[in-house]
Amino acid sequence: MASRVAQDIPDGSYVNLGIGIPELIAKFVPEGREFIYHTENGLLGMGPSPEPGEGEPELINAGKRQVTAIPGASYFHHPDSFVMIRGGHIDLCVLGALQVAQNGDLANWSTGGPDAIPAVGGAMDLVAGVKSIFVVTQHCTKKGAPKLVEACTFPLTGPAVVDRIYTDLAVIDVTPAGFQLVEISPGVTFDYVQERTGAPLLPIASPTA
Amino acid sequence: MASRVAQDIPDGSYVNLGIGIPELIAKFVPEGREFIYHTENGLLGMGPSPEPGEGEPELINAGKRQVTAIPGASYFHHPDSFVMIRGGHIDLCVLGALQVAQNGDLANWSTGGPDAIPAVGGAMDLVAGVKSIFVVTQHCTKKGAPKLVEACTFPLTGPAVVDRIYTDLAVIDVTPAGFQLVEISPGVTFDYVQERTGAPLLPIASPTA
Amino acid sequence: MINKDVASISDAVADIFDGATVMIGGFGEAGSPVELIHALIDQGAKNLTVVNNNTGSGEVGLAALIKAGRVAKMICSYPRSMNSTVFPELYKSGRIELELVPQGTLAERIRAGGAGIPGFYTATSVGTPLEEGKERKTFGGRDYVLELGLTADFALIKAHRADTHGNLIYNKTARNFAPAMATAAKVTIVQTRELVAPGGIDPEVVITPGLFVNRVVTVANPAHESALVAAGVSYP
Amino acid sequence: MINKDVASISDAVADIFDGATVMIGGFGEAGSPVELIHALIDQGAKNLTVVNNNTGSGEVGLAALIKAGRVAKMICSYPRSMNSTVFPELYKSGRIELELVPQGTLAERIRAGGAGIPGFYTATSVGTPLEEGKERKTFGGRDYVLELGLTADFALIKAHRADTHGNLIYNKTARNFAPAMATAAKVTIVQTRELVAPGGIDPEVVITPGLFVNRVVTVANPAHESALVAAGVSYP
Repeated sequence: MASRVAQDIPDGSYVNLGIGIPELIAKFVPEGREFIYHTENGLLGMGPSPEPGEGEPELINAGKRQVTAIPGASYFHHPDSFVMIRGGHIDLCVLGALQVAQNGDLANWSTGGPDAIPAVGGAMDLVAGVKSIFVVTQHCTKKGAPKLVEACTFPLTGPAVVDRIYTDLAVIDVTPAGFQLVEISPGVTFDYVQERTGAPLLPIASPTA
Repeated sequence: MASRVAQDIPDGSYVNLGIGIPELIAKFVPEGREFIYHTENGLLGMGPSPEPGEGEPELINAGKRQVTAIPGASYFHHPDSFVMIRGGHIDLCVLGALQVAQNGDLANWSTGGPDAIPAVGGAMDLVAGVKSIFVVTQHCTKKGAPKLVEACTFPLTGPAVVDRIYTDLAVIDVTPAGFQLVEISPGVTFDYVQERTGAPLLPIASPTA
Repeated sequence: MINKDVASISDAVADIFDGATVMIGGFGEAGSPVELIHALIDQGAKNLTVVNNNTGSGEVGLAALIKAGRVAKMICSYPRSMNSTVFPELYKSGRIELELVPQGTLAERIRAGGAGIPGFYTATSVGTPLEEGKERKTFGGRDYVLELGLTADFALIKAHRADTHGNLIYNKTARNFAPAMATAAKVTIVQTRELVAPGGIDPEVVITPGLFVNRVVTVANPAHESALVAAGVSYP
Repeated sequence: MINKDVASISDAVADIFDGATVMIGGFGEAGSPVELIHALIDQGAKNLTVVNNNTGSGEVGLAALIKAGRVAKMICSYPRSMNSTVFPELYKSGRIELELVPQGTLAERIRAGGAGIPGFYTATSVGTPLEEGKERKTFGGRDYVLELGLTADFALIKAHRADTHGNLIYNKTARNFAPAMATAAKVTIVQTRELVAPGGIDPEVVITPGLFVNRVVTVANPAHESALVAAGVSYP
């Protein structure tokens, strides 16, 4: 999924990658393109993980893992970092999800359970401010429940914010008409994906239609 | 007047000096004290004027005159400079005045005339944000009209903002009861000052009263 | 690949359109991007709204742009200077509009515009004529007015050093409004004394990170307004 | 004369009072002023409201302060960590209050507090449970919520180098919340790796100007949380 997402990122994009699968995208920059990675804790121009033993506790990413800085990087404080995010200066953010609704509502910070420790981090800022929001997620939960739904039952991270979803089964756009199938994984059928999706899927238009 | 003001500035103060007479105060730092001067165009730690021929067009003060920077100075951009001013981090500002009212209202940016080009600069920010506001001014206008008045007739820079006034005739505090005479210039009488003041002056309390 | 270097100053300003809002860096002459402004005069765009702290000096730079009749409206804090009659004459004859904004409010409105903040409250201007038309709100017993974020189509700014990613540093008090304007404009155009490869500026000292910058053009020996005025230059 | 150097770390935190609001710099372990926090634990102030992005790790630094029962309320964006059960246990048993704030809103609220801005509007949290209790306002057809400036009695932050005027620079991503917190607290207390005379930091690269700083104490070799946690340290 991570390499598939990377194919859709235009050259020269400023990109914020969420924690988890989204972090892997940095390994798949297509030939001839250059992306600049932003991490909201104060670094633009984030590079790959350091070699073992060469990391620094004061050079970390939003997931609190040690990283490096590329030539042309810059450090800044939190208010300035969120000027970038909330002012619409980051082109693309790739996030994980608990649920995505057919209108683009995203829930990815809390199951709302009475025992859960609520923790939001920068997710609400990212979905409110970044130009395009991609979601990368397994199509269903570990128990088999659809994560793409008619309406989110978990607390929202933001309303109508998701542009495109990449799952293990398909690539799906959020459109005014609902979930639009864009691409299907090899060996998977439309019906197979639809059965595992909690809202109607619009089929891929045939090229000659 | 400028040297008299300097006597009242505590050691270690962060000070913003308005254009004109207030600028002169920097020449009169009392022995054993250290003041740090802020100029709102982006320098904390402003030093004296450069030697002739040694100035730089990109190192100027709010009056657009060339200045220098002391060891321990810092440069910053305009929003950060006004964080200092509007966030209450500057201890003292010394400004000129067109009129000061007995409740501390200050008018110093416009006569309100139909032909005047209105120009406010940072004056309204300074009076709204700096902890103490001192005014340095001639007691009367060139035409002999009082500048210390019951109520300002010119457009306000800020309401109830002035703490103390230094004129060629006296030092006067703005108190809840009105203008309180603090000090009178040598050879000047109370009546002489009162005649040239547009609102009642409270006399200096006798030390044994 | 990312390279924001633009070969010519005329290319850098080519797409500034009639009616555009243009933020121009500088406080007095410090930080004024004189060469970019002159290129804009040559380019011909008119009916501009210009955001700058002042209105220029002499008949060069911003004052020359105003004199050429290209500016319909100025948004500024201090439209007076000791050595320019350009703005006052147009203003008194009603040929240019003025939105007067306190300097700190102007700076904060530009920052807010760049930060996605549509409005904020400030004590500045409360109880003065500049409060007119603004919403008032009380916080903790004190009155504040609502001020709106300010954005622009273009920003023209002057840097001391840039890299090809658009990272910038400035020189002394020439920094002033430029970093905020770079965040608040859709297209930020920079003239720089020096252009270096990525890595040529320490990441710890970058003032404007490259994502706020669209174009960088090198002007190795920029003119200072005061020198041009002293030499009696009137542009063009 | 101006000299903000304080000889001992216990002197630096001596006047932090019961019930104080204390901003503590750091994002995860980067920038966490571990030695100042430990001095605060030794000092004994209780019933504190603490502002930090997180809630600490292991049983050192901020987590140790919480474990010692000194914190009545946390204002933070992400009170979870992979290696600390201190906050979750207190929270689930109702012994600590939590005000959850989105990270960018937290940063901007602190900046606003330091800038004299009592409130600002943001799109963040609109349409989510964290919007509850906030005023909504529409600008340009989009909804925003009103967020309030945040100030504190004290800030505890960690610098890389300081001068005796209080000017500061930081190290890499250890900068994070510290510059804003320094502006928003009545008393800002800094631990620095290195203390130099005025002039020892280039005026162009100062991140926190001295007027925001009250006290500087030198901690030449500060501990990193991760190293303490790996060594099994539990403070005190």
